[in-house]
Amino acid sequence: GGGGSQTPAASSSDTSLSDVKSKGEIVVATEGTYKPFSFHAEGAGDLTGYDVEIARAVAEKLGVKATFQETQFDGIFAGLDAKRFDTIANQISINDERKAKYDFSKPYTVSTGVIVTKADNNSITGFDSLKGKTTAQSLTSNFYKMAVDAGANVQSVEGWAQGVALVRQGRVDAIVNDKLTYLDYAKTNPDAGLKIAAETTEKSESAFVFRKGSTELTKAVDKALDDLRTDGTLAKISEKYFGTDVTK
Amino acid sequence: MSPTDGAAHSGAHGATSQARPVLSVRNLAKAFGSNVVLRDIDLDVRRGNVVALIGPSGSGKTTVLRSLNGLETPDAGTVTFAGPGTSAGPGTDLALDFSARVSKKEISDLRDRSAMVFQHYNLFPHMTVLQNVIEGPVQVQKRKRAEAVAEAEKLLARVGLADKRDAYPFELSGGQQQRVGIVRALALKPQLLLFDEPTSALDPELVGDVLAVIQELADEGWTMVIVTHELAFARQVADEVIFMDGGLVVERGPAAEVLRAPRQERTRQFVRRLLHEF
Amino acid sequence: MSPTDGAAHSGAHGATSQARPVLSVRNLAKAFGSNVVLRDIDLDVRRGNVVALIGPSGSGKTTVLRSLNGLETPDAGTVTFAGPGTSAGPGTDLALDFSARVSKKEISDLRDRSAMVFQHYNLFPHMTVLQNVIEGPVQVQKRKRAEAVAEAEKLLARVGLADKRDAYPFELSGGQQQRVGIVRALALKPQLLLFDEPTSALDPELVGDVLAVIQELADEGWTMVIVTHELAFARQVADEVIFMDGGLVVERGPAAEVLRAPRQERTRQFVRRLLHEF
Amino acid sequence: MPLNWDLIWSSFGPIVTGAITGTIPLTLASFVIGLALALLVALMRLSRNAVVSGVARFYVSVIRGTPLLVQLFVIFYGLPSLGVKLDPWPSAIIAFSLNVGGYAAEVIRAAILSVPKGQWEAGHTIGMSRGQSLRRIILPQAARVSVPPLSNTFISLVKDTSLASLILVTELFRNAQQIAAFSQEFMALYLEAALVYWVICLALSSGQSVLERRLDRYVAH
Amino acid sequence: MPLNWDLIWSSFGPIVTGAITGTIPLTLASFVIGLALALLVALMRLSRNAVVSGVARFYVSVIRGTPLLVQLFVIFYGLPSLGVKLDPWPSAIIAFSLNVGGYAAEVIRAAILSVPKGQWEAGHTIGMSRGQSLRRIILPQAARVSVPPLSNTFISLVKDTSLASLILVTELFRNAQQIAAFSQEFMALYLEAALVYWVICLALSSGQSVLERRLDRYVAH
Ligand SMILES: Nc1ncnc2c1ncn2[C@@H]1O[C@H](COP(=O)(O)OP(=O)(O)OP(=O)(O)O)[C@@H](O)[C@H]1O
Ligand SMILES: Nc1ncnc2c1ncn2[C@@H]1O[C@H](COP(=O)(O)OP(=O)(O)OP(=O)(O)O)[C@@H](O)[C@H]1O
Ligand SMILES: [Mg+2]
Ligand SMILES: [Mg+2]
Repeated sequence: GGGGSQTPAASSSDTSLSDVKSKGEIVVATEGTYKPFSFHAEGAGDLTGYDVEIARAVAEKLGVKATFQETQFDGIFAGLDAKRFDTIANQISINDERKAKYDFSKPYTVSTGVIVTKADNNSITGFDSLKGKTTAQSLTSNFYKMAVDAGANVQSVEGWAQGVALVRQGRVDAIVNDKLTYLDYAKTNPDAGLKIAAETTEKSESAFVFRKGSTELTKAVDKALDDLRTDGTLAKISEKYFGTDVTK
Repeated sequence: MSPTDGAAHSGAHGATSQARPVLSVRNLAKAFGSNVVLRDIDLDVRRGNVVALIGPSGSGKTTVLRSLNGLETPDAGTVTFAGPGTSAGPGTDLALDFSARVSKKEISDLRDRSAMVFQHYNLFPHMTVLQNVIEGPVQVQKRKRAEAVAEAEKLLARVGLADKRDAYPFELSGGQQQRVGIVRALALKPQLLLFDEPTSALDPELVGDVLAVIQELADEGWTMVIVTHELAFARQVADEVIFMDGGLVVERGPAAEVLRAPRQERTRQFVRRLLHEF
Repeated sequence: MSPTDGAAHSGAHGATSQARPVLSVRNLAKAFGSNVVLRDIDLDVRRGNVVALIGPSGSGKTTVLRSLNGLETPDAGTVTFAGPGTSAGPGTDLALDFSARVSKKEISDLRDRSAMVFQHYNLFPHMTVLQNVIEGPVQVQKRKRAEAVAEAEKLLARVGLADKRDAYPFELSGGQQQRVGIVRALALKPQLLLFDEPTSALDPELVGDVLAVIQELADEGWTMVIVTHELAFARQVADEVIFMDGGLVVERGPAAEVLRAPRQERTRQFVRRLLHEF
Repeated sequence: MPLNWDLIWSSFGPIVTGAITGTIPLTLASFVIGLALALLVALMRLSRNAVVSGVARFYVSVIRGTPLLVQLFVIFYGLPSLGVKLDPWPSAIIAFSLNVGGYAAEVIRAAILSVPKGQWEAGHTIGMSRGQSLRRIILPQAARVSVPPLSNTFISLVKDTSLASLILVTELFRNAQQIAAFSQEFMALYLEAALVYWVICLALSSGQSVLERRLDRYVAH
Repeated sequence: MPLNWDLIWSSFGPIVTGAITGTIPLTLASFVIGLALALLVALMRLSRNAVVSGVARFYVSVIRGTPLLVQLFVIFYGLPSLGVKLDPWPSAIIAFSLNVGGYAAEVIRAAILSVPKGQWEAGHTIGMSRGQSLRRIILPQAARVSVPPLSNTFISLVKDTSLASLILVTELFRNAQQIAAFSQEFMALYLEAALVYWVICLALSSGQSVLERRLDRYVAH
């Protein structure tokens, strides 16, 4: 064990934690193009963002270095499977399909989904009014599924930026996404002419993802998250990016 | 297979009785960049006559033929075809003065007066023999297809290729291809036939057949200008032989005179070289 | 420029005194698929002799030459070269029996005995004249470059091309290219020179120069087999003329006999056609 | 690679549907329009008028020198700010046609130049205009030469159409990505998509052979 | 399109850096290795041995028939499950080289076949083996013919390397995407990236002209 915590000895088959410790680093996959969670400062500077900072803090608690690998979303799970990464920090929300294949840490983001429309669009007032409307979603988010379930005609786009462009150009009716993403966008683009038309009641939770059976590592990360929560680090990071605590 | 104007003629070797030549060229000049290829060429061809153009490589023989057929635009000089064109051409004389600007229409009219038989045949490889022959009459002269086919078949039979009607050029020997090339030209019923070394790409054994066909055309009264290195043939078929060198006409006259007893030293040299007395 | 074995020889036209021919071919046969191209060809060439191969297109002349040079593998028959090869070849007779399987090594040895001059020259376009000539001696025969260059320059001067040493083939006329082709073959110092219609791709005026070079080689005692359609030349240069038709030797004998008074009707016909009495 | 065979099996439906309703029609439409454009551009490049050939050269240079992705984006996301707002399918067909036009123009130009000059002259000597010679003599022969390189362009296009998903056109690869995103089985689905592309390309290649044999009937074998 | 010029100006640095440290070296390395591979494959396809030429044909068919994206994916994310774990750069170079190998093999094969048979025979008649004739006579001439089509492959490769970001290689387009993600100005950044690609391709084209002129010195003009 390290970091002063009392972890049970790793079982012979699960070397996930000892591997990380012996390497002295935890390899974290992230997109690097997902603001404000994972992006480069000023576009070309260092990798930063909410997920990135939390991953760094967790690594520090584990007593190892966080090494980030930036890939596109296509490669994130394949890379985890191929043992190229130890975990993913990219606002991966917890759902049943994923839980069947992967282990999750405790959530470090709790957020809601929002329907974003043009400010002058009054036809969409909630998820039930999405039926028959066109929305733009990126595959990366589980808001894609939310929109499909609501009966929307869903168009896939490369990312948030393209989705917003379509809403602003009036070529789709709405975009369903994380409230946090929208808030960040609204902060930098105050005159975009958009609004939140509706918000989910259901919360969505994001967490670190591990290969199935990485029980030791998952436990250690959970412990680290608990510690960070206790010492106020999580709240501090959240305040920095969102002006509020979104970690619970 | 006879000249399309159908007029009687005085035979291949006699002087023709007509006063005005079918083709009259004066002061033709042409340079490619700084390379002066033709200087001041004069040429008259009477109806039913055969003119043989001989001379060393690069002397400008091909350029003369190409200029007559509108494939090359001379820098200066005049080309006049007498009388109504035989096909869809204009009703009267065609006179082009290359010292002035000539229009596309004039070049097109010039082309209608003559037809060229190429050294390398230049048949259309993607068309059958018959299609090669009727392409001009049907597509350009807008004649009825059935009529063009009937005529083409007659011409092909005449040169011994009736059974090759539906063959593609690649299926023919060089000699057969060249005979198709001749028929393609004849089918246009031009006033003037132009031959540019029609046998020099052929296997030696196949030369005879093609020369025999040309000889027959001459006997029938077609008007022709032939560039050739076959001196024996030129002597036999031509009414007039013109020897060119360096873009100039060096000597001209009846075939027998120019080829047997050339007056100019250059002509003598050339004739000797051709018989390659190594 | 003399045959590399340097032996005295009895002159181009006399019968040579040596008992064993340099090249001896027996019962050579070859078919392409179902097309039987050579049937039972016999051929003897004595040192210093010139054999002319004539015959109509498709009669198999080229196939004979290519078989001798290892460019084609016959189906049956034997090819024997007498004595030590002149270059880096083996020290004794080379005897190949094509009825059995021949190895790559044997084909390679066969190639070293002779050198071919092609109808279309086949110079290496990406090499200068000099590079073309020394490529074989330096790259294949592993001779010293300086020595090969000196020899190449002598040979080039001999055919009047000393000043074209550094020209690329495209800068030469056809006749010049063919003379380079001949020099390229000579530089290999083969026992036997093979010519496949060496002048039939040339402008008529350029034929003489090339024939003159070949005549000189004959006079110097090189052993040669020449496929040609130039009957006058064959008569003058060849010790023996062989007339082939349909893959068979139809007639053979001294040049004067075969060409002036052929015994076979087929030969007579062929000779007449070549003079194209249309 | 441990593959999830159930998933692979059940996803054949959507992927093949994507090929039939997206990839294949998009490819065909863009290729046909692109070829027509390419012929025009090739003729412009062969023009003696320096402005005309310069415009064509610039077009080819831009199309070949910039990523197809950006070309798609400019047409779909960029043009609306100039007041031109096209739907996904028209945008995709325009972008891919322009792209094919740029690549195929060079092929067609080379094919036209490969027809011996004597063929133009034979056309002229029987009285044809430039246009007539081009149509009846030169292009039929150029077609033969250009089939192999054009089929390369065609095969590239089949796979390039996957980019259309970025401008909301649903096709083969998009369907594979969607299933992959839901199941996180990217490797399996991408391999499956690759297999379907490969089958399409094999079919194209055999079509190419048939066409080549047809066009070769008039040359010595 | 209202463009944010400040952003465009300040992002030139990172984008050009991405070109110099990523796109260009990746392209060059893959092209050189790919060419060597292509020559081998072309010779295999020309082999009289049916197995050898069959293997080569299969390789070419798979490479050309499947998306490059999937090829990259398999090498980087798929091979580790077979115990082969390569770093991003080696993976990228292998994938792109294999890809170039498949496309260029056909070009080189056609170029070799375009050299007249008489050249092989002239090589043989001066005593050369097949290998010697190939090396000294045929390939130098084939090189001339294959420059234009190979430069097409090269130019495509330049742009295709943008896919390398999928397997963690940082290059031109990735840097543009990063800035676009931060600024949400994807149109401007993509146009800027396209401009840089275009400049690279223009430079390549002029290099191609120089090379062609050099190789053409021995043919009539
Ligand atoms: N298109 C052209 N561009 C430049 N020069 C040309 C062109 N056509 C012909 N020439 C030059 O014009 C001169 C005369 O050529 P032309 O073909 O008329 O000669 P020729 O007498 O027909 O020769 P040959 O017997 O070789 O056919 C030559 O010097 C040739 O190089
Ligand atoms: N590689 C080949 N494949 C198939 N048939 C061939 C091949 N080479 C030659 N032939 C055939 O072999 C026969 C003899 O050809 P060859 O070239 O030896 O004749 P030739 O006497 O040299 O004729 P020419 O005077 O036309 O050169 C011809 O029928 C020819 O079609
Ligand atoms: Mg000429
Ligand atoms: Mg032959």
